[in-house]
Amino acid sequence: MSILVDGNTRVIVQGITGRQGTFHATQMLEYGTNVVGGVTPGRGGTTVIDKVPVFDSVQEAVDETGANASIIYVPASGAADTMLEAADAGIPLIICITEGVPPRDMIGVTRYLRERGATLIGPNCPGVISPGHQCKIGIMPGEIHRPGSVGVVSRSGTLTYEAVHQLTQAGIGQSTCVGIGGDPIVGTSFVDILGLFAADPETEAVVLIGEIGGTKEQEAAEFIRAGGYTKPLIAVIAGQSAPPGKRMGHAGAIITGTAALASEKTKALAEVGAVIAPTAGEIGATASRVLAGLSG
Amino acid sequence: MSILVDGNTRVIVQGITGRQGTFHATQMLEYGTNVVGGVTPGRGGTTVIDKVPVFDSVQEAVDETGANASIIYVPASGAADTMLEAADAGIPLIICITEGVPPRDMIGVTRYLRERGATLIGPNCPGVISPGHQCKIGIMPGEIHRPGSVGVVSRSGTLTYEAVHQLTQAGIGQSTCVGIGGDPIVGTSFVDILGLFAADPETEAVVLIGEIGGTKEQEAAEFIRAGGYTKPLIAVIAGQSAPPGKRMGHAGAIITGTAALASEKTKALAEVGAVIAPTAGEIGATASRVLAGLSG
Amino acid sequence: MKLHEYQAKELLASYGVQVPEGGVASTPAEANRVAQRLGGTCVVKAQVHAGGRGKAGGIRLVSTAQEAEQAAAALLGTRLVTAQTDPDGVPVGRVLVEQTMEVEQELYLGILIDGSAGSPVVIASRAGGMEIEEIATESPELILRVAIDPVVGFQPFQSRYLSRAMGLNADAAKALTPQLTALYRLFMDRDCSMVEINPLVVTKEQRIVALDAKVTIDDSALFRQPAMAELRDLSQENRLEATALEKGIAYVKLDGDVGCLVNGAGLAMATMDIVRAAGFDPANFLDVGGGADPERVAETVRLVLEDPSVKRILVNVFGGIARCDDIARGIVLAMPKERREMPIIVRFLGTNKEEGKRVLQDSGLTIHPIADLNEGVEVLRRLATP
Amino acid sequence: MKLHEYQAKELLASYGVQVPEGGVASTPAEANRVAQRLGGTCVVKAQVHAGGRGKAGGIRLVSTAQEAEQAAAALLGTRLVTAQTDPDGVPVGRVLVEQTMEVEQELYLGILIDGSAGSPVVIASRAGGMEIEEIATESPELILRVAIDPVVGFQPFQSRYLSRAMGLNADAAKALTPQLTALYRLFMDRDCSMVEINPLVVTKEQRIVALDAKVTIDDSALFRQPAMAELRDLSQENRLEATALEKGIAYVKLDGDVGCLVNGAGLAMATMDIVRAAGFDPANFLDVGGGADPERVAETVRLVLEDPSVKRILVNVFGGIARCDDIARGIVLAMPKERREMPIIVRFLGTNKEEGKRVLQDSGLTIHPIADLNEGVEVLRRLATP
Repeated sequence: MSILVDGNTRVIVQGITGRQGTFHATQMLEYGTNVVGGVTPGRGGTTVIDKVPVFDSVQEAVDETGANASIIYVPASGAADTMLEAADAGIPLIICITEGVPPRDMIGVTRYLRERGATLIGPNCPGVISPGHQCKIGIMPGEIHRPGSVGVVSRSGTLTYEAVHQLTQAGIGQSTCVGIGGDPIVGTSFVDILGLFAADPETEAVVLIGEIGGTKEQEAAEFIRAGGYTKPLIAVIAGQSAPPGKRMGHAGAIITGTAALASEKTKALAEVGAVIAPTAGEIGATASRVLAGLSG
Repeated sequence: MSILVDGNTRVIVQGITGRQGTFHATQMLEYGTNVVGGVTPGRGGTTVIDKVPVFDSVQEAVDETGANASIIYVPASGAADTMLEAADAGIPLIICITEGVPPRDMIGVTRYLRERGATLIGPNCPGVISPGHQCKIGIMPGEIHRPGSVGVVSRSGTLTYEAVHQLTQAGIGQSTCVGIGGDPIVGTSFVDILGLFAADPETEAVVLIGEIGGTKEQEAAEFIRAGGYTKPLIAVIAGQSAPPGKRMGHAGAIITGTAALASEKTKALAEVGAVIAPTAGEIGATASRVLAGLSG
Repeated sequence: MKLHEYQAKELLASYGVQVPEGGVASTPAEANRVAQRLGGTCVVKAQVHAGGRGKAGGIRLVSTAQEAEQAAAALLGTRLVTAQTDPDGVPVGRVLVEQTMEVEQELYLGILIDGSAGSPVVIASRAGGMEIEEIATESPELILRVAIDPVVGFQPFQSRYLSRAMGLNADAAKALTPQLTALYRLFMDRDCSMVEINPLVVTKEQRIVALDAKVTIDDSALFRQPAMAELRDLSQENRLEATALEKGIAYVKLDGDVGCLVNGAGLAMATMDIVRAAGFDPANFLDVGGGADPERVAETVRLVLEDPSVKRILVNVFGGIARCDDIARGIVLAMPKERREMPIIVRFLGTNKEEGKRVLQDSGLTIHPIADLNEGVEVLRRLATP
Repeated sequence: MKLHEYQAKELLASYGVQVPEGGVASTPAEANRVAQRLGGTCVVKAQVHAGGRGKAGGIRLVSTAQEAEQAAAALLGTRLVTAQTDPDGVPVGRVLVEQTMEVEQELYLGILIDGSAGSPVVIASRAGGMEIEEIATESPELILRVAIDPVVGFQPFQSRYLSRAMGLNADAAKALTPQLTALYRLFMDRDCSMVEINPLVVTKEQRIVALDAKVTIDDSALFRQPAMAELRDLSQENRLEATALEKGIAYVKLDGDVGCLVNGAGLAMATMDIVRAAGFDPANFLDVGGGADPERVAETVRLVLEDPSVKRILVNVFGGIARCDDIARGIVLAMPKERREMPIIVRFLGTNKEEGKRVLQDSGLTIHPIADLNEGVEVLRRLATP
């Protein structure tokens, strides 16, 4: 089993004729993802990567291919428009890889998508992969994943790969891995994804990868405290050594004062029973220990 | 029985210290409405009409009085703010009497209220009255109403009074009378109210009073056609003699072309079984005939 | 409140919408100067608040500045009668002198508020140049509607959809997006009830240009649009209607002789319907409004009395937020001594109706109280047959 | 991107927010002229991108134009060191000379984006003058938060709530609403990530005035805020960080000697955490970003090399949207011949990792390939103990 994607997921790639779009569409196809089309305005009627049809609009792509998921690789200035177009065309799962989307745009996008019942993953995220369904909608290196029963959810991109790599090295497969994105406003939160993993019978445990800034990890802890998620949780928070007051890439520490610190997040999650990996180098080992405890 | 209001309705009056606010709050109290407070910023701590406490904010009024309905009498320039304040404070039923609220404001207000689960009646409406519960939240002359089982819903103000007057003269009492308001954007539609009347066991029939402009009457007809409302309906459409292209007060005929004509609306409603009163002078007589048919 | 074409185009240009080069002129000499600047060949357009200018001779194509001056002289100071005006037309106080352009495609574009959706909507069609009502009747399939979400505003993907559906080529499609985005921003910023560009043209160079422009500002928002309110040109409106508008009264001049004084637009229309169904003709639509006090009612009554066709007055007031006694006092205030004989048929119901009746009975005016509208029709008949 | 106080105040004023009268000066003589215009008594404020100016002597109260000139002379051209700057401080290129005012109440006001709510939020407190972190620690109950709905924007009822909760009197409360409304409009129009007015004061005359102003424009939106982008003052930023910023690279200078070249902010932070847990100190935080091509990677590497403290480099790249071969080629492009001996510890995983490894192995640089981060720590130790 899995969350968000499964064997019926039919994916279109918005921005498929761009450098990144073509490259990653190819990688997704090679992984086994059912990429049914692409969208680049003005390029409708052509094909790319030998056989993938390109459409001028998402609506046309949906009408022709029955797509039910979209992945977005367009420049930041056009990303909001692209997400809105996907939702307007009725796509229920929209994954936006683009980084640098202005937060003001995301204020409107998240509301628009919510009102239309669309789930947005990202922006500024690596995407979603379910190894058991050979469905990869994102930019993660597919070969590091193995089918299994541990869910992964993360605000980070490459740190997620690190975690997955360690899990696989330790013989632990993944049900679904979700990068929710590192921007201040993203479509889907830890809480949303934990809720989905809680309801997925074949996910036995979850690895949560947080980082400094914001309060999303504390919200996850609150959700667990309220009983929304009761399976084992392994957590790691990046940025323990980051000097306060400096903005480390996408991590913003302004709003919430001390709550944004790694130590506060670690504490909040440990209090509700999460097992904390001391550094990102020990995610695999920590997960092995937790899972051994389960089967033991 | 009734819709929207009942014996548990506790009303606050926003703008209670203004000329209209004080006058109509007095009238409501005299009718028997449970007016529990009023709101005028800067006048908190005082009382009006002998005993009604005035608060600085809706939140304070709700906290102190347990109000669950609000009626708004403030100038148009402040009406949007006032409706939003009521919804923000958790008031589930907001009735806005004010006319001349700019449509651009209503775009935001209707969304804000919908997201918070608040029902808005109006703006530019006479309000809601349920004679059986002695609950009048509005500006309609209370004495013309009688308890009974006919619902009234109308885009017009004074034409509603005319209709109610005729019903009462004909010995027909009302369950609830709702003026949804004549502005282009209002909180509640004919469809919404017909849905409520459909579910109200003690409403046996409904009088619907439409007018030229827009397509709200056609939407009501669609709703009936789809089975959303199946009780007898008596309808009258004002503006049959209005010359096209001229704006008659609040009626706007631009968007929808011929659909805005009285004849089109009459036709749409007649097609789904509504009994049409030929002029507003014959509403009472038409209703009598329909109800006689029911009991006969 | 309607803007003139030249005002609308100045507003459009300030938002970055492309309009033809040109200038407004209120004298033939000014028109000459603008035409010279434009190189002679140009179009001279009468500035009036009415459609159908072309067929009525209000739009003239000229090829020299001299001709432009003559065309302006022929238009300025006259009254233009079009299919949409009263028989006496509307005065031409200004002409707009504009460059002509080579047009490849004519589109229709409108933005308005869709009441049912509670949001703005863009209406577009490839059948530009025709009136929208005409398109709606003849080829409704050519009318495109795009609802705008107020949080995110008009979006490029919506523009691309319209371009595809209207058959624009890639260059024109690219040019359309910023123009529509700017028009939407203008619509919202300025509290418009309508922006209509017909035609919006694609030029030979694949530019998108607003060849005509109608902008209507929502009257209810004029309090916060002072710059727009200043653009009002009362000369373009029926004198009585303009006076009414200035006083905030909803009044429409009609052809009959029964002056109607009603509160509420719905009841006013219903009253007109009944009057007409009985074979009489209302002199006006009039809604005295909700919170009318005696002085305002008096102004309203004076408005009705100013119309020389009015032979009798029908008052139909169902007091709610309006009170019958206020209305009665207003009538007494307004009616000049020399017209005390004019019959006033009065029906009061609702708030303070008894006091209202008493005020009128004590006033010395010629009052015919009635209990319902059918009785009103009877009184009208009795008065009409001496 | 931070604005200077004087830039922020000019922006505020253009939106109708009240700020003290004053003017900016880049010479003592200019400061004198501004002070004369203000009548002598005024405050001279060093314009630097750092808090804590007051305690560091960067804000001087003077009572004559002569004194203002002297204060300006003492500040201009120096580097101001505050609790928030590097030890070598930031250069003072301009001073803001402003009228003083009689303050009755000092408030805190901030607007930012609440990521969890997905909307802007207004933070306010009656404890103005203190840093918000200080208020949060000492009297969290004095911090008020008001979420703003993006469709309707900031509303008067929210201002009334804040006024009541902060204990403002009726006049001040009335004055607050238009000021907050304007600040919110500015925040949205200009793609701000933060607007902070501390203190926002109530004057003796019950005016509301922004006595200080910090405005930060979201870097990701600078492409559509050209007027704001022009206000950037790179002199205020760490030179390497400023260069990085200009190139769109997320780089933060730190104190150690291990240059870190990592893709992804999360992995970069995690890598720093591991380096430090092993007893070493990273020289920088650096995210090479997602879609880096070789030329951009090369620029990034040059940035790391420009820091003289860097003794060795740790490359940790998990290819995703970034490809290991692009990163490898960028490293080869950037490394000057004379520094080929600098040890580069490299871990490549993911997209095109094999090709990346091959590129480096063939380059002639001093490459230490590692399989995981623990092995990287071992190599660091080995290199550190000769």
